[in-house]
Amino acid sequence: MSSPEQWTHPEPGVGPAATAATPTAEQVIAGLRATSEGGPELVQLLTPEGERVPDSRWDPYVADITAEDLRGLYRDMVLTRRVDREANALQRQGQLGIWVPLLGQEAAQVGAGRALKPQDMVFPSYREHGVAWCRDVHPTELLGIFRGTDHGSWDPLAKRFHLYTIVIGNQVLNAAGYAMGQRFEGKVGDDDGEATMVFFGDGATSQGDVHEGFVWASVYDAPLVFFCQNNQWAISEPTERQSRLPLYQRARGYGFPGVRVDGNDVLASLAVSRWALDECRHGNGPVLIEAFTYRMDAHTTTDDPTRYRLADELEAWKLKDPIERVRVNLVRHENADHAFFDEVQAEADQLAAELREFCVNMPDPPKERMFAHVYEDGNPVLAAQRDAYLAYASGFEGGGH
Amino acid sequence: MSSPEQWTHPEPGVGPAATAATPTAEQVIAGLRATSEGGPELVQLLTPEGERVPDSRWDPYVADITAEDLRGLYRDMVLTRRVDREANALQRQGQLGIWVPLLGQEAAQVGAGRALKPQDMVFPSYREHGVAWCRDVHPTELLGIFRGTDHGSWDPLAKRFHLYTIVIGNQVLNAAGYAMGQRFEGKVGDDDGEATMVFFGDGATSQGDVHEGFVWASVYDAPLVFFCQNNQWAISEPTERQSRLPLYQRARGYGFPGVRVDGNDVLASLAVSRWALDECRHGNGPVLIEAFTYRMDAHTTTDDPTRYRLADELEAWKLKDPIERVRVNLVRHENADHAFFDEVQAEADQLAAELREFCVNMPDPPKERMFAHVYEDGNPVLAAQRDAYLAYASGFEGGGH
Amino acid sequence: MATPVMNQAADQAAASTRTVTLGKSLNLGLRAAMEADPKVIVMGEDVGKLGGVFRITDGLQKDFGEQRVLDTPLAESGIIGTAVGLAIRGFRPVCEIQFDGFIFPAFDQIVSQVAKLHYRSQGRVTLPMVIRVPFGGGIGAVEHHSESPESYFAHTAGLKVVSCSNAVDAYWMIQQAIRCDDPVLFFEPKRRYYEKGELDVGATPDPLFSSRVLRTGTAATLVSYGPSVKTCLESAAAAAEEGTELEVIDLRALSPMDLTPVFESVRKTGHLVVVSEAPEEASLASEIAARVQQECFYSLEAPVLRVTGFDTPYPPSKLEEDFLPDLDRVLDAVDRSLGW
Amino acid sequence: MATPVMNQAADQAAASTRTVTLGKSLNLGLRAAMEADPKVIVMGEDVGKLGGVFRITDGLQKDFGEQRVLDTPLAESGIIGTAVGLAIRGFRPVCEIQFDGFIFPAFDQIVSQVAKLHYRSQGRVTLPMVIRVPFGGGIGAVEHHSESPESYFAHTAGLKVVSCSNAVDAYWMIQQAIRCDDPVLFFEPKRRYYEKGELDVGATPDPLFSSRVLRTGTAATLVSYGPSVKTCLESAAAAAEEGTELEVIDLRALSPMDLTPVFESVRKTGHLVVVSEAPEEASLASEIAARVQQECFYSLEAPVLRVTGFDTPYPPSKLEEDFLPDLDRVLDAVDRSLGW
Ligand SMILES: Cc1ncc(C[n+]2csc(CCOP(=O)(O)OP(=O)(O)O)c2C)c(N)n1
Ligand SMILES: Cc1ncc(C[n+]2csc(CCOP(=O)(O)OP(=O)(O)O)c2C)c(N)n1
Ligand SMILES: [Mg+2]
Ligand SMILES: [Mg+2]
Repeated sequence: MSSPEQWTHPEPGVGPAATAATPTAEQVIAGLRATSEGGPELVQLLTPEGERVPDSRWDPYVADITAEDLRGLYRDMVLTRRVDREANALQRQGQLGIWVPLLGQEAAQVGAGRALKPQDMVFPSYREHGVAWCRDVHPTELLGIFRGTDHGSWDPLAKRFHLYTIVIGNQVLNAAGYAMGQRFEGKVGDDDGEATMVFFGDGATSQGDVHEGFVWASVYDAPLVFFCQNNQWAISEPTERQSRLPLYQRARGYGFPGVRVDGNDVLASLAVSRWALDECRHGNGPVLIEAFTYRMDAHTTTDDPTRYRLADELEAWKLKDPIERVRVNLVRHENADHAFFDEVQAEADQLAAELREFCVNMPDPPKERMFAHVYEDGNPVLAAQRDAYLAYASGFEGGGH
Repeated sequence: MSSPEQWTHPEPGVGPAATAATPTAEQVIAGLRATSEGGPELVQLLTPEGERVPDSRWDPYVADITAEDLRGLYRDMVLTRRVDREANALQRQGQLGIWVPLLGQEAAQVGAGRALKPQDMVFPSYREHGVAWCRDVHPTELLGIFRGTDHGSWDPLAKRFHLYTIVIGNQVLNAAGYAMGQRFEGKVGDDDGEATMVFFGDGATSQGDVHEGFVWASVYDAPLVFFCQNNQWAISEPTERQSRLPLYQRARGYGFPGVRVDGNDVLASLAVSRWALDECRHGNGPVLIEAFTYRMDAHTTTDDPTRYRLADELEAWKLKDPIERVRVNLVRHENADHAFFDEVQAEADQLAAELREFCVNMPDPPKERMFAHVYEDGNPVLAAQRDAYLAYASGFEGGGH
Repeated sequence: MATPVMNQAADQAAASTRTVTLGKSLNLGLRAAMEADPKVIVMGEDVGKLGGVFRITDGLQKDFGEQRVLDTPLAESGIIGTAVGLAIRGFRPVCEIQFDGFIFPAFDQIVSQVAKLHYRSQGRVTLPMVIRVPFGGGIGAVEHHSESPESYFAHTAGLKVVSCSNAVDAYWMIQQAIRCDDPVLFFEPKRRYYEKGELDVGATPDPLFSSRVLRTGTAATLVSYGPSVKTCLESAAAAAEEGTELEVIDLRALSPMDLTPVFESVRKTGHLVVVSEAPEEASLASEIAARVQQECFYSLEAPVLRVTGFDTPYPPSKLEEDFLPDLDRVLDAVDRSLGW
Repeated sequence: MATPVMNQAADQAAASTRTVTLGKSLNLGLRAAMEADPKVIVMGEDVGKLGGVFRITDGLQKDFGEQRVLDTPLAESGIIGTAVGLAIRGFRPVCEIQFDGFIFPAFDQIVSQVAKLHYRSQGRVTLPMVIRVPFGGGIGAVEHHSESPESYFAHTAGLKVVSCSNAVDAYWMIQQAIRCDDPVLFFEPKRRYYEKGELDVGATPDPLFSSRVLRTGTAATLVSYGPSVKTCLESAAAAAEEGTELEVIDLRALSPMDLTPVFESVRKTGHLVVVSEAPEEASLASEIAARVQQECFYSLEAPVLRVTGFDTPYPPSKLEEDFLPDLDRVLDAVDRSLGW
């Protein structure tokens, strides 16, 4: 019957049409592997065991990374994870309404985040706490969304990091438009060119908006890096529910390159992201990156993954932990000592304490916020509604209502 | 610089990333050719000059076609065109509000239409008059839509030919669902299996719904043939505005086959459609067919193509006329004589006269039709609205209002 | 008309009666519908193994299989668009939209196909499909998870729209919606999923498209639907303590609306307050006001007043108590009406 | 308030005055806006070489180039979604939706992003974008080409919605909408594209968000917008011949509405008829009725009556004369109001 290669690389006239009506066991396995394992095309520079594997194509993109830089990436990941765990705990303690953990996706995000240049623009989904970190959005600035005091409190233009987008896929089109604008303004074409990076998940690839983003970006040669974090689950649905093929291959149908990178390998993520951003800033965009990773925690704090996946899977992925492999590498090459690790740990604890402190002291938003900034140029009907309500509500002041 | 092959077949690690910021002339030409010419992968069994070209892969699918069958296909195309031209004229004479011509697309549609088996289901777009013909929807049944008396007057379930769909892309998802149903009911898996065919244009490929249709059909192994008539224009926009690549290659990213067929070659269209439907009815769906053709008339009778395309283009395509090549072939092989052609001509004139007669005598719809069938189970609020209006309107009877 | 099933059930306390939450009641209703008709299928994001994020479809995939309970790809237009095709094929799809704010990617399919296909085909094609939407706020959620989009659908001819407000209705209404040959938007008051009721599965339900007087009164009328019905009942209880008897009507059917009991009530009370979480402008509340002022012009002693969400996007959840109509705002409106 | 610009222009007949159709006037207004601000870009299907199916963008690509007038791929969510990104980048996109019925694929981007981004970002991100929509029936078109979807957008907080009714307003309003820092849905009465007016490009326009009394009268008030305004003016002229003086108000701004002149008028006439092509249920007409009955409770001598499209899908075009409010239906409603 069909080999995995045929199954995952159908071309006209080659191999079977697709899956058979009743697929063979072999086909099923090939299919699952295709969507849920790396395969030969997975870019990896650092193995789960912390070994640096040479790669003639991708090494040049991280040739400048010094031991200090690697320590920096390690620190970014540790702090990101610490923030994530602390926020998760804050939710458990009732300080946040919900939290969206990134546990396991630190390398994908920090690799991408550190590949960005200041002039680049980012459109995140809702789980990009690691990218936020790299864009100097302070972790405390993320809390309002999850505590219910605001819908995003950083300045998206100043940070060049758009607000989190919750409606799956929407931000992909917004990013395509932004990148078109970069091109229209002539900000593309050389080393100092601008690029845009947009983040979305494996599940998101099914949305029409993501497709339209692919169409627009390719037709307008937009300097846009599509960064798909395939964490293998869309809440309870595995990637097979979204695609027969590995997701990076989606790009084939549009005429731009797609690359699959080990999303638990911060060096590989950095290398591939730098390459992709470079292509874009020189005008060769768009590019699709599929960062193959794993969501080691629940979808959100309200999710119960034991209902849909086996504990084994998680255990297997713990062995591929993105932080651990960098630590091993640093230790093995004596590029970091105990003091360094202790320092980072201390810094993480400090940051966590700061986050907690900030969180528990967050004031409730004033009632006026409900009515503020609905319009830029004002709206007399709404203003009347506001005035009436605030006058009414002031009658309750002092007493609870 | 990059060769056309690289440009149109980008794979990870092969060739340039995509188009350059300022594409070279060579790239532009390659790009245009990629989206607007056949290329080596175009399936053609009958040249524009009427010569039958052997093709080891596709010949088996038309091996049973006798001279009589070929005359039948010729007749289908001539009658379809005659209906199209008559309806166009009826619009010019004020008998129809608008008409959507299929001139030039007869072979694509008749080839596909005659590949269908009775048990198959069809979801057309709005230009599929040739497919309608093959599904025994009488041309007079199409008129109501364009005269404004109804939104479709045939029985879509009895004819297994859904209503025309005007909102670009919608029908692709509806078809995917229908095909899923065929599969869920176990009607797929052998020679007598059922399949569904859905028609859409080159422009439609940009719509999110079409993408989602690709996702659903592939994930559910639906017996669905996506039949894209690439007539090279979406009103005034050439196919380059929708895609960098030939459209049949879109299927690559989803893991099912895509084939490009000469849409002006009725034999090739028949062969490829039969193969595709066969794959589907045996459970190997979905399949994408791109029928490469040309809209030889305006988008609709309200369109003015001289504003956006050169007359030369049309002249070039007249030489590739889908009907002419069959006529030449029939004559050359002495498979048809004058009497046959005269007969078909007479039949066409007769059909046109019937269409005209029917059209000019179509009664205006009764006022009640406005309120009928909004709901199956009734709606008392609407019923009251209807009763009040009909009572009011009856006051004007006799006098015009 | 309209005997309150709730009270009936409570009164009987028969063997067939059990205490269930609104969410569980929907689950039982779905199960009953699937047992009754093999053409009923459930589809949506995470409705299978997970049983839906609110567990409304819990256990259904296990018992009915993967071809009747479909974990679909993540795209709402795809869910609704393929459900249309399945319905044409003869299935009765029940689609779950995970949260109110995620129905918009499917808006085109709903407005252009779901609502129009029966009309376009002159009745030859029926679309017996249900679109379930957990809606409304009050659960402390992030953006896009607390919307009240029902007015968009009420404004769309060709759709039917209903909303249950309690556990007992939930059980019957979901089954009635599934049996309806027209497409039905089924709005579920998510913040009431855990409210309990006494369900008697042997009872005879009211017709689906009927409103119901839940409490009689003479001073003023409150009309509402979905999550705000409970708010109105609480307001009426509070008012009663001060000697003001309010009549409370649960609309249940949002399109078409059964306003006859409302007209009757207003003719008696002369005062009407409409309560809904949705923004006010061009809403169902506006429609009720427009129709009541027309039908009861000479009976109204004050204008119809609306207590609704504000014309802002749904606010951060720490402010939702201000956004959502509560007992105080309802009674304030009653006072204003009585004092007009 | 609100000096009628139309009459002003007609009176002056200055050198700068010319006779233009509504469509041409929009074209001139777009051109003026593009000349005034290099950040203004036009995008949509067929807006470039073809100049749009109604030729509203005729000649703009030729003069401003392909980077300011974009023939986009065929997908409305893509058009609006990328326009959002372009607006974030600092452009002022003017998107054309080819026909009313094709705005629905973009509904999600409009409701979830266009309407909310300014609010979500606490005012840090502004979205100065215009979505032009030729709307309404009366042109004998096929399905999906005659819809009146404005109520959906009026119900959506965060959007502004306007509609011009005549050639002179068209020129000013499109420019004002483009200058507005909020997203504006701009509804163009397609069946009035060929109606002419006397345009004085040197005149000073009324503010965008203001309604306008087009004709004064004392017997009853007609309020309308877009294509039905002309119907109302004709109705008023006919009524005047029979001695009944109707006041006619063109709403112009649909959200936020400037109802002050309407309230004033109703206080004077005591009778109000709202005229709109859109289906009635949960519509802008409902909103006007709801607000007027509240504001003018003691002035109304009859309920507010609505003359609208019916709650059916838009019918086959041979029936559209029955669907669309016409002079007779308007005057019938006036009669019913006066005889209440
Ligand atoms: C349009 C839309 N539909 C549904 C949801 C509910 N939802 C939130 S996250 C999610 C799964 C997303 O999966 P994926 O794209 O893989 O991203 P991940 O959460 O795994 O990072 C769903 C269904 C949503 N936010 N938006
Ligand atoms: C959603 C939607 N947007 C816009 C239109 C208006 N429109 C009708 S046909 C058409 C072009 C379609 O091009 P294509 O898909 O290539 O099909 P063709 O007409 O060439 O057969 C457009 C833009 C529409 N019908 N539906
Ligand atoms: Mg995921
Ligand atoms: Mg085309």
